[in-house]
Amino acid sequence: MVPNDLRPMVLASLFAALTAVGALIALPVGPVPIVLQNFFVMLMALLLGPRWALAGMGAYLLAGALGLPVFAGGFSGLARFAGPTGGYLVGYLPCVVLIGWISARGRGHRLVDVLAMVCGTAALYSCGVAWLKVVTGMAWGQAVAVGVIPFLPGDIAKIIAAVLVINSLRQLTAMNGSASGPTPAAASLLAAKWRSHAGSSGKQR
Amino acid sequence: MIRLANVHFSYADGNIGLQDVSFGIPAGELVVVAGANGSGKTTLLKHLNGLLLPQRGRVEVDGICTRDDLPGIRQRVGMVFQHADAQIVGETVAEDVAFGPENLCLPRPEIERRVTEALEAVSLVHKKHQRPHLLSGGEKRRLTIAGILAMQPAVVVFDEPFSSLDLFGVRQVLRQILALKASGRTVLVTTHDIDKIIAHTDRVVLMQEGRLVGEGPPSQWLPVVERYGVRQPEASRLGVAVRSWLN
Amino acid sequence: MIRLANVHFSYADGNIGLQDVSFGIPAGELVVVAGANGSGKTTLLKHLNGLLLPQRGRVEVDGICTRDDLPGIRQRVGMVFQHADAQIVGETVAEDVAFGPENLCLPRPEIERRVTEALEAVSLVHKKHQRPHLLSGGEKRRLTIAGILAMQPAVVVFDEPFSSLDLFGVRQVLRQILALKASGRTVLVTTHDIDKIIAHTDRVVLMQEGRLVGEGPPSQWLPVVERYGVRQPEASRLGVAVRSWLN
Amino acid sequence: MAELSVFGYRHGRSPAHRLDVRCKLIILLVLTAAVVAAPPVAMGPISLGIILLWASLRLPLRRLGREIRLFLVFLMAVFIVRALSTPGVSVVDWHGLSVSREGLYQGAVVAWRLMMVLALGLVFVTTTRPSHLKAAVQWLLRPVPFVHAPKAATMVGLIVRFIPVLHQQVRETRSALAARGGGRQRLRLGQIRYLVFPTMRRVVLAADQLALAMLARGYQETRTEPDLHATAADGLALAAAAAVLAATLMI
Ligand SMILES: Nc1ncnc2c1ncn2[C@@H]1O[C@H](COP(=O)(O)OP(=O)(O)OP(=O)(O)O)[C@@H](O)[C@H]1O
Ligand SMILES: Nc1ncnc2c1ncn2[C@@H]1O[C@H](COP(=O)(O)OP(=O)(O)OP(=O)(O)O)[C@@H](O)[C@H]1O
Ligand SMILES: O=C(O)CCCC[C@@H]1SC[C@@H]2NC(=O)N[C@@H]21
Ligand SMILES: [Mg+2]
Ligand SMILES: [Mg+2]
Repeated sequence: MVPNDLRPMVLASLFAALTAVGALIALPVGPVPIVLQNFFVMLMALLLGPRWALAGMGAYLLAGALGLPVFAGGFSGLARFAGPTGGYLVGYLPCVVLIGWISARGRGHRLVDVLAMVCGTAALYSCGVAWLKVVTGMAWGQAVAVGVIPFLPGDIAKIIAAVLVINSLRQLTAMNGSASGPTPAAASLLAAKWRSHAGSSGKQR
Repeated sequence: MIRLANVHFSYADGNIGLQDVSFGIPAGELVVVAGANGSGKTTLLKHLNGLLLPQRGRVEVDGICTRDDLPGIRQRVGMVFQHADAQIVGETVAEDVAFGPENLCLPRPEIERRVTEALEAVSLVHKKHQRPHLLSGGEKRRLTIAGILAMQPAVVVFDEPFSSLDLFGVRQVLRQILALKASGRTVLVTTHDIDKIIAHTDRVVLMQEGRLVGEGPPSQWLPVVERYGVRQPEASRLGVAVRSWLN
Repeated sequence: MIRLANVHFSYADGNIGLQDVSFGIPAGELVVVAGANGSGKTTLLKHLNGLLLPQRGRVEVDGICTRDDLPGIRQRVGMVFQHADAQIVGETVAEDVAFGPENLCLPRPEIERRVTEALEAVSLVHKKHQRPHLLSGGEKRRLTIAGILAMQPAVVVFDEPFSSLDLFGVRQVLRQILALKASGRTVLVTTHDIDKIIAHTDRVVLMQEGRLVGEGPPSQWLPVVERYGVRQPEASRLGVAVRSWLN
Repeated sequence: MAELSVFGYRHGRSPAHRLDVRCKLIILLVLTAAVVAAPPVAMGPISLGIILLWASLRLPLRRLGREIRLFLVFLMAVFIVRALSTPGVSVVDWHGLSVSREGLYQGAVVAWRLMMVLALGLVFVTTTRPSHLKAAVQWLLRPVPFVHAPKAATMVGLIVRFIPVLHQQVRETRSALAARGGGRQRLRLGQIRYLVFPTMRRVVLAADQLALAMLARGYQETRTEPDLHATAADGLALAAAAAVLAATLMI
């Protein structure tokens, strides 16, 4: 009834869409491709916090499961979860929760953000590699060799890029866009108004 | 009937949006809101349907204060934003138009009826199942108008409805605006090119730096609009010149 | 000197961009490219600096074919896009203006010099260190112009430079355009409101559905532009009316 | 696929278009399971069925091929990896890399399965109106605890809506960069930020605007529910799909 979370919801959907766009840019280097996908996943978690990032990722996975081509290389469908990258897909959920939770403690401190992303990525790799091992029957060493090592340089670069962009994005969303909407104060006032009237006039229809 | 009384609003970063703005608009009028960039036109429009709430003063539409009944205000006042792309919600044309009525929790058959009606009004029925982002600029603009028509508001507010439209597009939008007026609705339009609509205008509202600096019939204000960053229509300029020769 | 010969272009999804377009523009002219929405104006401009390459035919600027020397063409032809936000890339005003010269691999002091010069030309020096997204609409537009000036192109191409600017903004942009012309550059401008610039125009290029349908001095084409979705300036309409009374 | 233009709903009246979306979703799951579980012998008839389904949709195949080329490259990679890595009777031996017969066979089967899974997914998305897709999400999630089904449905809808816009904006920024001599040849790694920063800023602002526009149209979480009704034909189709799955599992 209270659409005060409309804005984070739209932003979470936006980042899910960005994730999908980043997934199209895929470099096949074995069973698991190098993608831009997780860059946007990390940004989403940093910007929106654990709750909304989780919702965004959930919507993303759902969209993919329903057959929209949002996974790496334009794949889609439930079968993708059973494939070699299924662990990474599911692993995005703990990944964003961790990143969002840790970075929220740092209040925009860059080192904390980096730490958050390192932890989140570690969680992502753990899920990813474990499932990769199950699916392909590789040994641990082999699974790490194709499921972690090729991505390290890229993912370090993504973490650096994310930490460079994130504060200006935070500023932008905190201001709620210099050219558009209500200020946070006005927005919350607005939400309060909705809340008080949702019960009466909003619901009758 | 729209009434603003001593409305003040400033943005979080200290930018002044509106300062002590008061005026009234009788129902059924076509009003042009003009002024330089940053003079507060968009801020003013956003107050009319409660997207922004005044920090001081009050905004009333048909006697309802925007602070008291937001859903009611939103239904009564429709707003067409400047950038069509930014306000298309649906993934097909028909779904986008249905968004408003769905929020009003209308029954499905009624929604269907309104969607068809609105699309007919803007001649987009044949594109019903198309994806909005494939429409042309003018079609997108008409789609956003249909989205508002389907909510059957009493007041419709347009922010720069003519921008980047060609002559045909401008005429189509203008036709929509005049049709709304003919059906008794109050219409407010902001634009930098007032010559496109001035012939049909009942009232001009002039803004400058968040203040209301002029309000009244076009003939009264047109001769001085350039002072406020608004281009005076050639015809008006010519009229003034002719009058000064005659005197 | 710009020369297009039998240029054809269609987009990947089959939309026709340009069909058999041929014309020439002598150096130093101010040209207005007009036509309805979707008539191919933007597509035409993008061909001039090699953002799009013709599928058939050729585009030449100062004798260089866009197919042969892209970096050379990009340096020679500057393009100011319609949406300022899409082309402001720097984190500060100065950094944004430096982007072009940096791509030309100029030495740092020369870049600094050009940045200052360009910012002076558009009166934005005092905002040098500001973040671009905090600028007003008119300032952003001027910033994008400065970004092009710093590359010192021989031809400058503007896509809808007046859209959503107030009278003061329009005048400032117009002043920039006229200064470019005065310094001997060729300038092409697309706009739906040709009355804002027509008084200074040497040549009109009229487009319709990707075809060139008219080219020549304004006086020749203004009386018929409405057929092609372009609003005829009031003054021109009046002129035509007066002439017909006299005959 | 970059444009999601073939992917996505296409208006039509084929049988697949007319199915109730909930049944269609279940059928999709059942058939996907059948494709994944089917032994190679059963792949023939199943594939034939899927191809016939495809033919009934009359999609522009050439454009489709172009749009899924990345996917095809992927399939090739999967095929090659399998061919090289599966031990067995060697067919080609080249500098220590050996392609085995088993590898070729397995690679082909796996690639074909993936192709068929994609094809099924495509049938679903091209024949399902986005509003029905959202309705399906809502229906599917209703029993799930802690998830607000209508909100989730709205989010999936927004994702679909955002993707083409994002592509458009990336394209615009890229051509603005190219116009000033950046872009393709010259977009050095350090200049990626020139693409990322402004694009991110624009899309975030656009999202803000969208939220505002939704509010202006009275956005509420309780909205008119999508209406869905299943008919006898839906039940029949469901039974048929179940039969296919049962048959494949039996073989
Ligand atoms: N979201 C925002 N945050 C902070 N300041 C804002 C915001 N939106 C507008 N402003 C400022 O409020 C003032 C009025 O802006 P508004 O957008 O109402 O002007 P406008 O008359 O619509 O201008 P334009 O003709 O350019 O559309 C300006 O100074 C502007 O910079
Ligand atoms: N990126 C694109 N992909 C496919 N088709 C396009 C693309 N850009 C433009 N078109 C199509 O090419 C034609 C010419 O478009 P163009 O943008 O050049 O028109 P225009 O004259 O600039 O229109 P406007 O006045 O609306 O800016 C139109 O039919 C348009 O739909
Ligand atoms: O199928 C998918 O969509 C998931 C692909 C996961 C790729 C992982 S994410 C972390 C790591 N870094 C990369 O660049 N790729 C892998
Ligand atoms: Mg405005
Ligand atoms: Mg254009």
